[in-house]
This record gives sequence, structure tokens and C-alpha cells, in this order.
Amino acid sequence: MTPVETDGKNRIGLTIADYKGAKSTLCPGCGHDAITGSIIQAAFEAGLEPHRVAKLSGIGCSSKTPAYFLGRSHGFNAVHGRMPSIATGVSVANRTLTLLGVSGDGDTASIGLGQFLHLVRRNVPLLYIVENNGVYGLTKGQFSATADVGSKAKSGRVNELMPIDVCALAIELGCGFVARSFSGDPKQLRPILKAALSHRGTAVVDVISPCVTFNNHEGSTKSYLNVKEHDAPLHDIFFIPSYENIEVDYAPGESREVTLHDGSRITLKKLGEDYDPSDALRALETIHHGRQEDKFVTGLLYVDPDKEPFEQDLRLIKTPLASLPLEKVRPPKEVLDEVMGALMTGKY
Amino acid sequence: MTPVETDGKNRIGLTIADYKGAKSTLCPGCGHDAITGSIIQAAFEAGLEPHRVAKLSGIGCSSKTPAYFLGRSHGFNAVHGRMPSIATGVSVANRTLTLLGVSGDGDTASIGLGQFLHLVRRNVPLLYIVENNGVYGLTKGQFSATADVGSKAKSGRVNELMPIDVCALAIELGCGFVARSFSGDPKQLRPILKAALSHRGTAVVDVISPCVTFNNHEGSTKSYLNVKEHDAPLHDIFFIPSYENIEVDYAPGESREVTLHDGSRITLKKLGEDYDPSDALRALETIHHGRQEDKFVTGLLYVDPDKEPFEQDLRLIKTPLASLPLEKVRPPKEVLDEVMGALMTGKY
Amino acid sequence: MKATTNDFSIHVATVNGSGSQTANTTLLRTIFQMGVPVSGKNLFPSNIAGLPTWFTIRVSERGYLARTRHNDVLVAMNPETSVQDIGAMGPGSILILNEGVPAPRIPEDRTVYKIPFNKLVEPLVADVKLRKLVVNMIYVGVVAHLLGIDLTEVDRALSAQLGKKPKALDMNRAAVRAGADYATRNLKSAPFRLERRDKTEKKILIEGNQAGALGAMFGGVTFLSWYPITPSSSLAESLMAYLDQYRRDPKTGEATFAVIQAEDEIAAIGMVLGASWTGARAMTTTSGPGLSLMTEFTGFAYYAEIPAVIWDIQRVGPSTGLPTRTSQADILSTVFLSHGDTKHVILLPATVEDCFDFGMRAFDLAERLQTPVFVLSDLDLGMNVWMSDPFSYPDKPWDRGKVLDAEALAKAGTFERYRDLDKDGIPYRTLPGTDHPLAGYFTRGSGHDEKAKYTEDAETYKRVMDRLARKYDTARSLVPPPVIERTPGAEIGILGFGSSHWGIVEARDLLAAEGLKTSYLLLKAIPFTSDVESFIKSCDRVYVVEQNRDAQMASLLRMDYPGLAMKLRSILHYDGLSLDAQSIVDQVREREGVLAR
Amino acid sequence: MKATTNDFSIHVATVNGSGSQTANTTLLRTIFQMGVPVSGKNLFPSNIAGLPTWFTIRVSERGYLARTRHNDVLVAMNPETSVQDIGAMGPGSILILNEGVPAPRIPEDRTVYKIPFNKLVEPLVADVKLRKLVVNMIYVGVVAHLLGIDLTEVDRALSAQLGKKPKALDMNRAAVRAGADYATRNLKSAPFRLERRDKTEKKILIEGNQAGALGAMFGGVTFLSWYPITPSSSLAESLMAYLDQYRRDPKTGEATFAVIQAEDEIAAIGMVLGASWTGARAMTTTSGPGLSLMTEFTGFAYYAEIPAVIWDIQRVGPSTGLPTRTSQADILSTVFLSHGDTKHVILLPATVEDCFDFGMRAFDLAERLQTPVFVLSDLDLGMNVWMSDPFSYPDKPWDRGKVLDAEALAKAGTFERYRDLDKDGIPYRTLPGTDHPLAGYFTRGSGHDEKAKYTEDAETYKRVMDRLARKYDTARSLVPPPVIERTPGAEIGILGFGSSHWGIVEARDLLAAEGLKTSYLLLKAIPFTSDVESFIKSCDRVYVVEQNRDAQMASLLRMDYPGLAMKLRSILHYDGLSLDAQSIVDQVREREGVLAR
Ligand SMILES: Cc1ncc(C[n+]2csc(CCOP(=O)(O)OP(=O)(O)O)c2C)c(N)n1
Ligand SMILES: Cc1ncc(C[n+]2csc(CCOP(=O)(O)OP(=O)(O)O)c2C)c(N)n1
Ligand code: SF4
Ligand code: SF4
Ligand SMILES: [Mg+2]
Ligand SMILES: [Mg+2]
Repeated sequence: MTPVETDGKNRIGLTIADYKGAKSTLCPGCGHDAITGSIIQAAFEAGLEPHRVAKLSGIGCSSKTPAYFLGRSHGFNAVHGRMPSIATGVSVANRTLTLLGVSGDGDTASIGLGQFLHLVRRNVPLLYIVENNGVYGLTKGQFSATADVGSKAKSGRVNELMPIDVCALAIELGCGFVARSFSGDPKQLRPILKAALSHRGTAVVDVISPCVTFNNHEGSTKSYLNVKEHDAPLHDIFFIPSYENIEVDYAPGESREVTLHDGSRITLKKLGEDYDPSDALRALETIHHGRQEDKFVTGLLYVDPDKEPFEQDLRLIKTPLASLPLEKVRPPKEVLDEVMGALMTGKY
Repeated sequence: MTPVETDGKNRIGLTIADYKGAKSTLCPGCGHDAITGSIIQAAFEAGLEPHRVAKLSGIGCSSKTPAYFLGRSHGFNAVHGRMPSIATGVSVANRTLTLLGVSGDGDTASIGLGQFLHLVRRNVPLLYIVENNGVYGLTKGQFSATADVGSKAKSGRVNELMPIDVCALAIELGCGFVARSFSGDPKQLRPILKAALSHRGTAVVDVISPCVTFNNHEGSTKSYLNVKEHDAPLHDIFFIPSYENIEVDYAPGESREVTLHDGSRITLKKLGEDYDPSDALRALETIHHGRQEDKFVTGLLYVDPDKEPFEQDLRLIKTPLASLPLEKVRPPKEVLDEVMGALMTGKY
Repeated sequence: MKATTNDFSIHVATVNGSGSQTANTTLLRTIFQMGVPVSGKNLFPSNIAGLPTWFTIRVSERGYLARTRHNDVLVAMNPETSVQDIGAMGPGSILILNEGVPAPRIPEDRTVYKIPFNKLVEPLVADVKLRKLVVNMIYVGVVAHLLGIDLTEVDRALSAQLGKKPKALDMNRAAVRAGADYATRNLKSAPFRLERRDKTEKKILIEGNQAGALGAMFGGVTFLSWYPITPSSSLAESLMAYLDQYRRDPKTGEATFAVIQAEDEIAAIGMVLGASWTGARAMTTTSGPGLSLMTEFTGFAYYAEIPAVIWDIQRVGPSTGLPTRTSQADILSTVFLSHGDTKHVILLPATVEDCFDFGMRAFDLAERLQTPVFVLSDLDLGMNVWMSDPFSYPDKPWDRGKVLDAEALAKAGTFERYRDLDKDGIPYRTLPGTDHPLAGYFTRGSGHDEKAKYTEDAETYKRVMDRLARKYDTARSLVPPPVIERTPGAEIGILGFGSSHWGIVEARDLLAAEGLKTSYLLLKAIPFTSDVESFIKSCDRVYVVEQNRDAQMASLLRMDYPGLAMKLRSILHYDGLSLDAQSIVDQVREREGVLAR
Repeated sequence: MKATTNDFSIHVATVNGSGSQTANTTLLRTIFQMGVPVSGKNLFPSNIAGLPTWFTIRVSERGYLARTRHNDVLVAMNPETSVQDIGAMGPGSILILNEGVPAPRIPEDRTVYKIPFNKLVEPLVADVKLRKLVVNMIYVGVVAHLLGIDLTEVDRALSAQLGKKPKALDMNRAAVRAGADYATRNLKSAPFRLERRDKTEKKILIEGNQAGALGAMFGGVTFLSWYPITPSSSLAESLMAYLDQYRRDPKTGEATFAVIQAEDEIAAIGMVLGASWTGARAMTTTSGPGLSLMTEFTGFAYYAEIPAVIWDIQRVGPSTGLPTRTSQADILSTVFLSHGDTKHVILLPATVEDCFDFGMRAFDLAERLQTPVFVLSDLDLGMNVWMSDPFSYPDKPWDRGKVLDAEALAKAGTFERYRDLDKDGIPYRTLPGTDHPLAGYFTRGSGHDEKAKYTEDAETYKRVMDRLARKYDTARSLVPPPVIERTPGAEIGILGFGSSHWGIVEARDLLAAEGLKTSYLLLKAIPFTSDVESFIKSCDRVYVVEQNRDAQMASLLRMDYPGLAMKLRSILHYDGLSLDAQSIVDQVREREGVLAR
């Protein structure tokens, strides 16, 4: 069910090359590069118009990656941990843009935790990807706040603090789209990214992304080996964009379907026990139990397609604020006269 | 079961007056003043030694209150939203102190959210009280991040964003003692405060505390009237300090008992259905349902008496760092010689 | 002894939250209606209710609006401060004393009027709580009578204010009457009179923050993100009110603006940068502590070259300081806000007209220069009531600066974000969403070249930094120039800015009256324009008047003009009270070796 | 042509993460072992692997440690930069070129040695990945041979380094041999020689951050809270390593210190303030962006008077800037860090000995002055390898400042937190937990009186601010004084600080050789001590050398000494590369009108 035509062009006539960016300067084998690959593929398949996309990030190896995809789009590499506030401004200033945010676990769960949670609370429309490796890569391997209990650093130090689970927090803050995946599983990651891009509010996707240089050793819980071993997918995920009406039929009870606001659909094919992603408490429970059992539960954890996005609270005019002409935003002379008149009566 | 002797002195021979502070400058009727009263009473009954207590706060009407109790103790009125980091430093520098932190909903859930959650994650030993009125009192009544959906401000604006629930977040971050109460219910609040003071890790107590000046009107969900109406206590709470061995006996199944690390006990007398405060998921569920039903669920939401406090992760020496003498902290000349010797071989 | 007419100040001492606000406003408006220039200053505590607060009304036929050191009429309602308040009275002043309120021995040359306020209010209102409020209206009546104000004038002011609430109106009317009647029956006439004039015709009364909000609206603001903090909140809140009224579709309720109350100031400035990078006219309002939190992001905006308008309504620091007192002590920390070689552009409004004007102009400058522009107002200017000529509608369209749209890109055929094509240090930018393959670029706070590509190359880094310095020089020719008043034969120059202006204006007259001629430069912006240098050159010595301890503006001038450094002398005022003329006069006298008389 | 002995620099161009570090260190140590003064500078990118990186070894019999503009020996391993690297070679230099790496036309007066590194490594190592690492050791062998270094010296250095890993040792030994053998067989001798001396005996090699960490440990640090950021992380991390080794009970593992990796810099400084308020010796380490985030809290600490030690290892700004390049551009923003009249104390280490010394002293000063003390080091000093005399054990105990314990309180019978009893502006404090009824007080960033009680009183506020200014003056007499070298008959003065010291030392010799005599002041702290003024006075003109664009230190000097403002001339260097002597010489020459030869 990929929308790519035989000539290697997508529905708006662009090739995969049109979605690539500069050459990566990350370490060979870095999980982040794999995610970049999935983002490029997802954006290509979704047929995003590059000029309508704004790429946003904070600081870190992960936050460098927006330079490596969608080279034609505007990009904003903010300061450490503050991408959410930038994103909020961008989204509100031009509601027609598609926002694609990339952050790291340090960027999001340490310095950026407050902004991240307030972004989620406002339900600012964007795809927020956390490239989660449990360490500070760019500063050479200190623990981040998502490091698992008992995980050993290269230095030999062992982390004793509980990991912050960005998915659980996002759900607690009422996020309408929360998923977790693994950089090494593009088959699962791509449909999740495409679905997230179709969601009309904040979509949080936590992608476990091993740091081959500082956190891929024996004893690290976020090494490729360990993640592969403990990856516990909830379901197989397929995404059907609105402009396609493919019918997928599974034996009854074998799968679930979620229809997003733009008409596109997510199909979840059962793996083991049935999982209902519309139940927030169930999702939290699943995450908690997963942690107790040292499992990385991946898949679509929670979805609520109908949550009202931020611009609706603001009752924004349809035209992007950024493109309003002067006459729309400077009231006429009469208004000033009216105000001055009132002030002349001493009514300040 | 109050440990006050007939002569109005507590077990360390102090009177209630010894636990009072400066005259309050808050608005007459402010919920915060009622909480101050309960703190004074609890500290008096618990027989805290004033000089062993450090009072901490951020900025706000609520954060002013430490000046109004325990006048003999050291106090630290930090900058807005940053009391948690101050508390962490104080606690680690002198592990023998009892830390009593007071914050507001703006101070904790808006500007301070990141620091608050990281404090909880580290399990820094202190009683952290959130005096929660859903508004910024000191800046004259803007919505805070704990304002309930649909609550109306004096200005007439209606809050559309979901409230941040500090208790739910604290539980998600693994806090070992989480309770909610109401400034107007000292009978419930005092035992909670005393129990929290006996807990050896971070204890979060969210106290709904109406702002009579800016958030006590018709349409506000945090007005005295509305909170009284929707207050839904989970149980009756009694606290028995370690130094007393009173036996309270209820008909079996009528109550639960929790023993804290210092040997003191919390007795929870059933009200309606039985509630098990040792089940984190159950606690989250209760909070979620409460919100859906517009109820303020109060009582001891979650407790885990055995959680390891921060100083244990740090493997701190018993003596407070603050009182270590020079010879304990300046290694002898031999050490410097050893280090220099190595560096002379060019091994830097 | 002859009565002083239309030249005195009234000082009312009460507690906050006691409803004295309405009474004071009524007095102020009454005087304004009578055509006599007037200003009002509110000295309030940093809490919500029950602490001492003072309201001062300056009546000045000559139009002086600054604070006066001594007050002529004191209304002492607050027992907590009455002794101190009365002690501060000047010779020849009069005291309206709430009976039962403690008072020290009062010298002969002061006139005392004891008023049984509580007795007078009892028959008027049954409800005890209500009495607390209404009692204030009684002193309005007393003052009105003593100053010879016709009660119909007070009535007009009252109804203009409470028109919509007939019950309240009647009650307050009655209170005013009660006060006036008591005064008529028991008090001898006072040495101060108010007489009708026509000097306030076509004038307005307004607070600086309100003026700034109006400016922002007419400047076409589309995005405001803020976090509440005194004394800046009223700017954001009056802007919200104006926008709701004039920038929403009356039918659909759709807004041509967005206002976001951020979770803190870091988020507020972050949202502003995101929005203005995208093409919105974005601003934030804050005060000291908030500004300190914006440090990292403003350095980013300087280097990545993103417009932003940041209002700092200065209050007394350091740290939390005195949140409800006025100051001008954020100059140096703001010019150098953030690490590295960061330098910012600052506007310095002195009047409510400046607030309105800069409210618009700050956007033009920020977008033209592609850098944050700070408007440093202060509590005195922002939260007090000022008389002014009405503001005039902008005669120019806005300036959105160097923005290339798809068409322009097609025409140019090439685009480099940070190329200095015009040799003024200002590059061109594009907005996200621009439908042209050349439009996209990558904004970052790390090292970048003219194409906005990442680089660590030493030469390139230096080149970009040198261009930014060039841009800062360009700013000198774009920021509002100072207002200069040269006095023939004056050796002394006075250099001031912001709310100090009003004290200086009055001080210069006083000095002139003593034969000390002064020229005057009212500074409106940083970086300094060329005429600042020439002004200092043209004077023998220049007194730099500022409301801070560390002579911050004088320090900046010394940095920029080492050759003139020795000409600068500092006149400092930093106790949190707005600057009065006498303080300036005294210090100039002293330095000039003139004996105080 | 005769060979130059013990006076040249070796420049190795590779990519980071390729293991060249070991090779370069081996070379460095070999030379050091041979008794010849040496320094090593690492120029690395802001990423983890695969980008260009350069290591430069300066060999100088006369002990010059600064960077040289041109290098004498270039080892060109990196095809990405080889053309540029080779282009930058100076006349008479030699090039060791990795066969197959692109090269431009090379002038006659350079000597080229083409080496088939990849061919040479093949027989040595089977594993392809391993080859990438080992190949670097081959150039060590080549260089050794060309410089006439006995391979046994290299062996010694190698085993000192890899002693514990016999397999690695053998492999690397073999690689060195292979390089040397190839050179012996194929290369003509080079114009540079290394000869044994005894000038490094009893000397140490160390990085500034490591020295600072040692200082902190011997200064008795008990609390470190930090957030990782280049180039400051290595200070925190080597401190952690030293503390684990020397400040933990070997049996119980109990620590006499706490290290907390905070969630960000706001939390880091907050924890430091909480800890030192409680009585710990607390510090944090950061760089530009982190410092900007500490703005609000440091203003609080200034006003509430809480000790804190803050290390800022300066990197290139503004904003994220060039995280792996060196700079001195945080001066002004740090002195005025935070709104209101805030002024900070700054220490300026110039040598690794200063780093060690200030590592201790900063605590004494912070606790004595009860204020934050900033140690402004930089990447060049902090992260590069310096030769130095060994550090000497402190001969004094620590100074914990004016702290009253229960006994002292009992004796005094009274305690007021902010009373200036000693007229030096420094009050007394008590620590929480002090068992005396007088001990408790309330710390706040809002207005307070001598008793630490809340107040908004104008006079009291002013009194406290004036005392803080007095305290800042007291600091002048407590901070480390400058090191002054007066040259008889010199009209010119040079004023520098921090890592610029090394370039200046060399530049002065070069200038002297041309007959330009200079006196020198090495500034160690802000605020300035009285001898700074007298030094400037004593010179006809003073060149202020600094590594920033905006002449930040010169600006501060002009603010403090308006009368001397015209004597100051700026020599600026701000491309992120550490300062070399020639850049200073050229600029002085130019200003002095001396023709460059
Ligand atoms: C204010 C600030 N503090 C610290 C840093 C240094 N820093 C750069 S990246 C980083 C952490 C990155 O970790 P993460 O977000 O997990 O990204 P990763 O490199 O692991 O992908 C830090 C601390 C900074 N750039 N800015
Ligand atoms: C950095 C900073 N921003 C803003 C303020 C202004 N301010 C003071 S108190 C406050 C909010 C207090 O709200 P809350 O914490 O709920 O306390 P409450 O007054 O409601 O008890 C704000 C925004 C400040 N002091 N510092
Ligand atoms: S350091 Fe880790 S996170 Fe960074 S690029 Fe290398 S592998 Fe990726
Ligand atoms: S404003 Fe509200 S919160 Fe503040 S003191 Fe008054 S009632 Fe309490
Ligand atoms: Mg990471
Ligand atoms: Mg509140």
C-alpha cells in the first residue's frame, strides 16, 4: 500500500531525492541516521510539499538531523531544549504549515521537559520525534533522564534514577497521538510517522535510537542488541492515506482501524493480545508493566483523532497571521479617534 | 491521638507560639493562610525542632507564606519556579535538616514544571506543598496551568486547556508520597502533613486553596463553594507518630494501615469503597475518573514508604557536607605529590 | 496669606484593596475636567490587599507632571503610616486627618482638618464592608470643598465613571455630599484653590502601558506571547482588551492576532522568535526577572538575525527587588544581554506619546534590522496616569524589512540568507511557506556562512561577526534620534532619558530661574546617533541623569566616547520613587558649587 | 642549509574519531621525555566522528607555548582538507603527505615526503577497521626518524601509555617501526632536528580544566552540580574522577562530596546556591549558553548575598556559536549578568597554575564576599595541553568567611544578617541547622532590611544597595592582583589576560628584538585593583589585547578610568583560533607605524 508510482515519483511528482538533505555528519551507524531515512521515505510517500514544511529541532546529535532531510524546507535549529516554544510560535503564525520537530532525550526530557509538556498541553499541531538513546551523544555520553535503571555507562557508572517516559507523560497531558518505535524497525516506524503527519494535533513519537559511540556497549539497555531483544510490538501497523481507498480485510477481531481527522486510516493488525489504543489508562498500564518487565513496548500507544488543536482555542482567522496585509491588522483612523475621544473625558 | 500535653507544650517542650511566624500580609480569607495554620499545628504536634527545619519557596502569594510560620527556622524564598533546585542543594548539603517547601500552582505547574518533576525523580527528601488556587494570585488573577477546563476568570475569559495534575505527574515520576487535600479541611490536611513530614523521600501534597480575591466567584471551579461541593475524600486519615503506640482498632476491612520508614503509622478509615494507596495505576485511574466527574478526589493517593531517598544514591557520608572540617575535604600533600608525579611522566 | 491656585499636590494615604482607587480617580478626573493640567501617581505595595498605598495628584497650571518631594495636601486615612506621612509634610501644607488616626505634634505653619470619617459614613451605608469603600468618597467631598471645587464637577466625573451602576452612583454621590457638607459647616478655608482653566481641552489622560498597547495594535501586531509580571502585565492585558475589541470579526469572532500566555519567559520569547521567523509581527512584555530569563534566546536572535519586540517595564532590581517601584537599571544588562559578542538595540520612551510611537516603530526597526529590539520603559511611565496630546494616526505604512517572496526570488534567481548585498550589514530573508525552490534555508545559532550553511571556518565566522557589527552601525541611522534643546550661552548640558524627562524639564526651569542655564539632550535610543556625540562636544560638562546606582548610561557613553569621557558627570536617583525635580536641582547645585538657598 | 633544532611546530591533519589522538599524544610525550619544552593544541569539530581535526605540537627550546601562525612540519592525512592545509604551509616547511591525498602545486622551498601509509599498514594489521587506527602510528615513526628521534624514546612513551595493553602495544610499536624503517630507506633528511635537553625535568603536562579540577578538590569542594557542555565538561568530569579516587572512603565508599548532573543550568546554579547557603563549598562549570541561563539566579545570589563558584570555560559565541573554538567574549555579559544594578566578581586564569590556584581561591573569595565568583577560563587554556611547574600544596587553610555558629551567636547576643558591622560591606551569616534561637533568618531576592525582613522602604533599599557597592570595592583589595612587568624606558604598555598571555609573552620578545620596548600587565581579576590604574598612568599608551570583537575589557577599563580612556588601544583577535604572537606583533607594528619587514 505505498503510494509511489512506478516512475519513482510520488503523487505530487517529486522523487525521493527531493526529500533528502545535506550529508550526515553523525557517526556511521548512528540510530538517528536510520530515523532520518524513515522520515525521508515517509515524507516522500505522504507526498508532502517541501515548501510547506517547517523543520524544527533543539540541540544535540539528534537535533542536527533536520539538516539531513527535506533540504528544500525551512529549518530552525533552536537552542537546547526550547524547540517546543519555537514550534508554538511557528504553528500559530502560519497554521497552513506542516511542522516536523526532531529532538533528543536530553533535549526533551532534561532541559526541555517543561516546554515539552506545555506544548503537549496546548496540543500544538506538529509531529514531535524524540530520538531516544538514553545518553547525551553530542557531549560524549553522559546519562540522560531517559536512561534505564541499571544501565551502565561507558565510564562504568550505573544509572540509579528512574527513566522519564515521554510517552507516559504525553498521555497524562492529554496528547492525541502517542507512539513508540525503534530506529532499527523502519517497517513499523514509517507508517507511524505518516499517520502522525496526518494527525491534526501534537503527535509524539518516541523512537529508541541507539548511540553506537557512547551507548551501544555491553550493559547498556539501549544498545542495538538489547533493544532488539526486548522490543515488544503491540501490533503491526499500516497506514492508508485519505486519498487512497484501499480495502484491507482481515479476519474479524484480527485487526482494528482508526480513522484520522483528514480521513486517512491506521490499521492495527493484532499481535498476541488485542490492544485498544483509544484507552489512555490502558496505555499507561501497558507502559508501566512493560517497564517492570524490561520490555520496550512499541507501536501506537494512544490515539484520539478528534482532539481540538490549539489554533481552534485561539479562534484564529483562516489566513495565516504571517500573511495578513496592513489593512487587516491596522484599524482605521476612526478607531484611534474613538479611543482618543474616550481618553479625553479622562476615562483612561 | 494528638501528642500535645495538657500544659500546651509539645514533646520537645515548645508551645504553639514557637511555631508561628510574622503576621500574614495575604488577603483576609485567603486559603493559603488556612494552610499556614495547618502547617503550624502539624509542626507543633510533630514536635519539629525549629532550627532543624529549612523553609523553602518560590514566588507568589503562596510562596510568601513561609515567612508566616516557623519564624525561628531558616527560610529561603527563591526565584519564581526554581525552589526545587534550591531544595536539592540544601538537602544534599545537610542531610539532617527537615525541608518544608511551599509553592503555588503557577510556581510549580507553569514556570517550575521541569524542576518540580526532576526533583520528584531524584526523590529529594522534603515535604513539597502546592497551594493550588488555579490562578496567579500575586499578579492579579491570570489562569495558571492547573485551572480546570471551563473555569471562568473574573475577566470573563474561560479556560479551555486541560489542567496539569501535579499529583498524577508526581506518581508517574515515581514519587513515594502523593496526597491531595483542601485548605478548608484541616481535619484531613493536618494528618497528611504530619505523615508527609515523616516520609523519607519527596512528599507531594497538593492543597486546593481558594483565592478569595481573584478566583472565588461564580463560575470558578476553585471557589470555596465549588470545591466544598465537589470534594470527594477517599478515606478518613489518622497519623500515629513513631513515638506513640496507640492501638486503633476498627472492624476488619474498615481500615488500612501504612507504616512509614520511621515507624510512624497512617491509618486510613474507609469511606465508601475501599482504596489501596499502594497501587500507582489505581491512583492514576482514580485521578482520571475524578476529573471526568468534576470531583476533587482528596486523601492519600499513593504511598511507597520504602523508596530510596536521593542521598543514598549519592552514597553520602553521614556527617552533613556543610559541617565537614578542612582535613576531611583537603587531601594530604602526598596526594598532590602523587598526582604531580604522574603528570611529570607526561601522562596528563 | 494668599491662596495658591492650580499649583499644588494632593497626597492620599490609604491601604490597597480598600477602594480608594475610585475616589482618587474621581478627584483626578474632576480636576482634569476643569481644564487644569494634572497627573496621578500610585505608590502601591507588592501584595494584593491590606498594605499601605499612596496616591498622589499633581495639579500644575504650568503642566509639570513630575513627582514633587513635598506634598501640599495630605489625606491621612491609614493609621499604620500616618505618623510618618504627617512627618513628611512640608511647611504651609494642609492635613486632612481621619479622626482617631495617630498623629505626631504638628508645627504651627501646617493646617489640620480633623474629619470623623467613620461617623460620617455610618448614616450613609448599613453594610459594614461597604462602608470601608464608600468612606473614601467622603474625603473627595472634603477636598473638593477645601479647594473650592463645585460639586457638580465631581458629579460629572463620578457619573462618567459609574454611569452604568446607578445604585453605586447614588451612594458615592451621597458620600461626596456628606464630606462637602461637613467641611462647609466645620472647616475654615484652605490656602489652596482650584480654578477652571482651558488647559486640558483636547488632551488625554493615559497610562504608558496602555499607550504602548495602542501603539502595538496600530503597528499591526499579530502575535503576543507573555508571562505575567508587574509592572508589565497591564501592557499585555490592555493590548488583549484592545485586540478583542478592534481586531476580531464581530460576527465570526475570528481574530487577526494570537495571544498566548506562556508557561514562563523563556517560552514567551521562544514563541515570539518562532512567530516572527515565520512572518508574524511578534512581541512580548516583561520586567527584570523575565528579561534575565530571556538571555539565552535573545543572544540566539541576535546571531541568527530574527526580529523580536521586547518590552521591559523596568522595576527595582536586582532580582525580585521592589516589584512595585520604578527604576532604570536594566540598561547595561540589556545592551549586553547574552554571552559572546552580543549587542542589542534599545528604545527609550520618555512620554506616553513615545510609548505609542515606539509601540509601532519597534516592529519596523526589528524587522528592518532583523534583530531583537528592546523597549525599556519603566513603572513610573508605564503604570501612572499622564496627561498628553492625543496620539496621531500613523502617516506611513509599516516597514516589513528585507523579505523576498516567491516572485522576488524568481526575479533574483539566487538567494543567500546572510549575504550583505546592500553593504548595510542587513541581509535578506524568506518566510517558510514561500513557494519557490530557492526559498528554504536553515536557521541556527551555531556558526554559519552566507548561505546559512553550518561552518566552523575561522574566516567565515569573522566575516559574519564583522557584518553584524556593521549592521549595528546601520542601526544608528535608523533609531529615533534624541530631542535636543540648545540654550544659547549654556555651558552645562543635561542628558537624560525615559521617565526622568519630566523631572529634568522642571529642574531646568528651576535652575534657569537661579541663573544656571542648561542645554538638554533627551536620549531616545541605543546605539547612540551621531548628534549625541556632537551635543556632548558642544557642552563644557554634561550631567547624565539616570535612575540607577551604577551610572549605567554614563558608562555606555564613556565606552563609546572615550575622548569625551571626562565631560560626563552623573546624577543618580535610585530609591525606587519616581524622580522629582528638586533632587536634580540639588545635585547640580552642589556640583556647580552653588549654595542651596 | 642548516637544520633548525628544538624550535618548530608539527601540524597533524586527520579526522576525529580516527584514533590519531593516541599517535599525537605519543609524539608529544616523546618530545617531553627528551627534555624539550612542548605544548599541544587540538583543533576539533563540534561533532563526534568523521570531520576534520588538527593537532599541533609546538616544540620550543625557549619555552614558548602559544600557537604559531605557520607550521614547520605538516602531516597531511585528511584528503578533505589537504589542499587547504598544504596551501597554508610556510616557506622552508616540510610536508609528510599521505600518498593519494590530493595536493596543490607546492613551491620549491618546501620539502615533500610522500608516504604510502595504507600500503605500509596492510602487512601489520589484518582487520580493516583496526588499520584506520594503527595507520596513525606510522606517521609517528616517520616524524621520529625525520627529526632524528631515537625510537627507544618513542617506545618509552608508548609503553607509558599502553603499558596495560600488551597486544595494542606491540601492534603500535610495529607501526612506529614500519614508519621509521620506510623513512630510513626512502627519505632524505629534514631541516628540523630534535635534540635531548633537560628543560622539562620536574615539569608537568596538564590541561587547564584538569588543573582547575585539582584546585577545586584541594580547595575542599563538597558540592558540584553541572550540566554537560563543551568545553567545560572535562572540568566536571576530571573533578568527578579525582573525587572518586581521593575523597571516598576506600572501605565504605562513602563520599565527602556530592556531584549532581542537573537537568539544566538553571537547576545547576540553583542547587549550588541551595548547597552553599546551607554551608557546602559549592561550584558549577559551564560555558556561554549555560551562563546565559544562569542569569536570573546569579542576580539573586548577588542581592541575597550567597556564595557560589561558577566556572565559565569560554567558547565562541554568540549563541551556540562555535562550541569547539576558543574566545574571551563573555566579559561584559558576565560582569553585568542579570537585570538591575548587578555587578559580579570575575577571576581570569592565564596559566594552568592559575587554574589550580583559582580552583581553591574562588571558594575563599566567594565565601568571604558572600557573592558569586566567576572564573572565566577558555577552551584554549582549558582543553589544551600545557607544560608547567608542578603545583604546590596550599600553605594556608581555607577561608570560610563571616559565619557565626551557635557559640558565636551566644557570645554576640544579637544577630542581623545584613548589618555592616565591619564597614567593609560584608555582613555575617548563619547556616541552617545552627542550634541557637537567634540563628534563623529569611533569605529573599526581594527588598530586605538589615534584619533580612521584607521591606519596600526607599531609604532602606538604597542603604542596602550602597553597602553592596561598598562590598564590591572591598573585593578590589581581595582579588588576585595583576602581574606587572615594567620595562625601563618603555612608552608602550600591553595589558592582557587569560590565554592571551602566551601570545603576548612571545610577541613582547619579538617586538623587543625590533627595538619596541613594552611593559606588561597581566590582569587576573575584575573589579580592577589600584595597580591597574597606576600601570596605565605610567604608560604613554596601552594596548589591550583580547580575544573578542567588541573590545570588552577595554570598554570596562574606559568605564572605570574615564581619565585614562584615551590611552587605551585595542588589539583584537576573534576568529576562534588561539592567539598567536605574530598577530599581536603585526597590529602593534601597524599602530606604531613601524613597517613590517
Ligand atoms: C544551554 C545548553 N546547555 C548545554 C549544551 C550542551 N549540549 C549540547 S547537546 C547536549 C545534549 C544532547 O543530548 P540529546 O538531546 O539526548 O541528543 P543526542 O546528542 O543524544 O542525540 C548538551 C547538553 C547546550 N548546547 N546548551
Ligand atoms: C521570572 C518571573 N516571572 C514572573 C514573575 C511574576 N510573578 C510573581 S508571582 C507569579 C505567579 C504566582 O502564581 P502562583 O505560583 O500560583 O502563586 P499564588 O500567587 O497564586 O499563590 C508571577 C507570574 C516573577 N516574580 N518572576
Ligand atoms: S555520538 Fe552517538 S548520537 Fe551522536 S552521532 Fe555518534 S552515535 Fe549518534
Ligand atoms: S490574591 Fe488570592 S492568593 Fe493572593 S493573597 Fe489574595 S486571596 Fe490569597
Ligand atoms: Mg540522547
Ligand atoms: Mg496560584
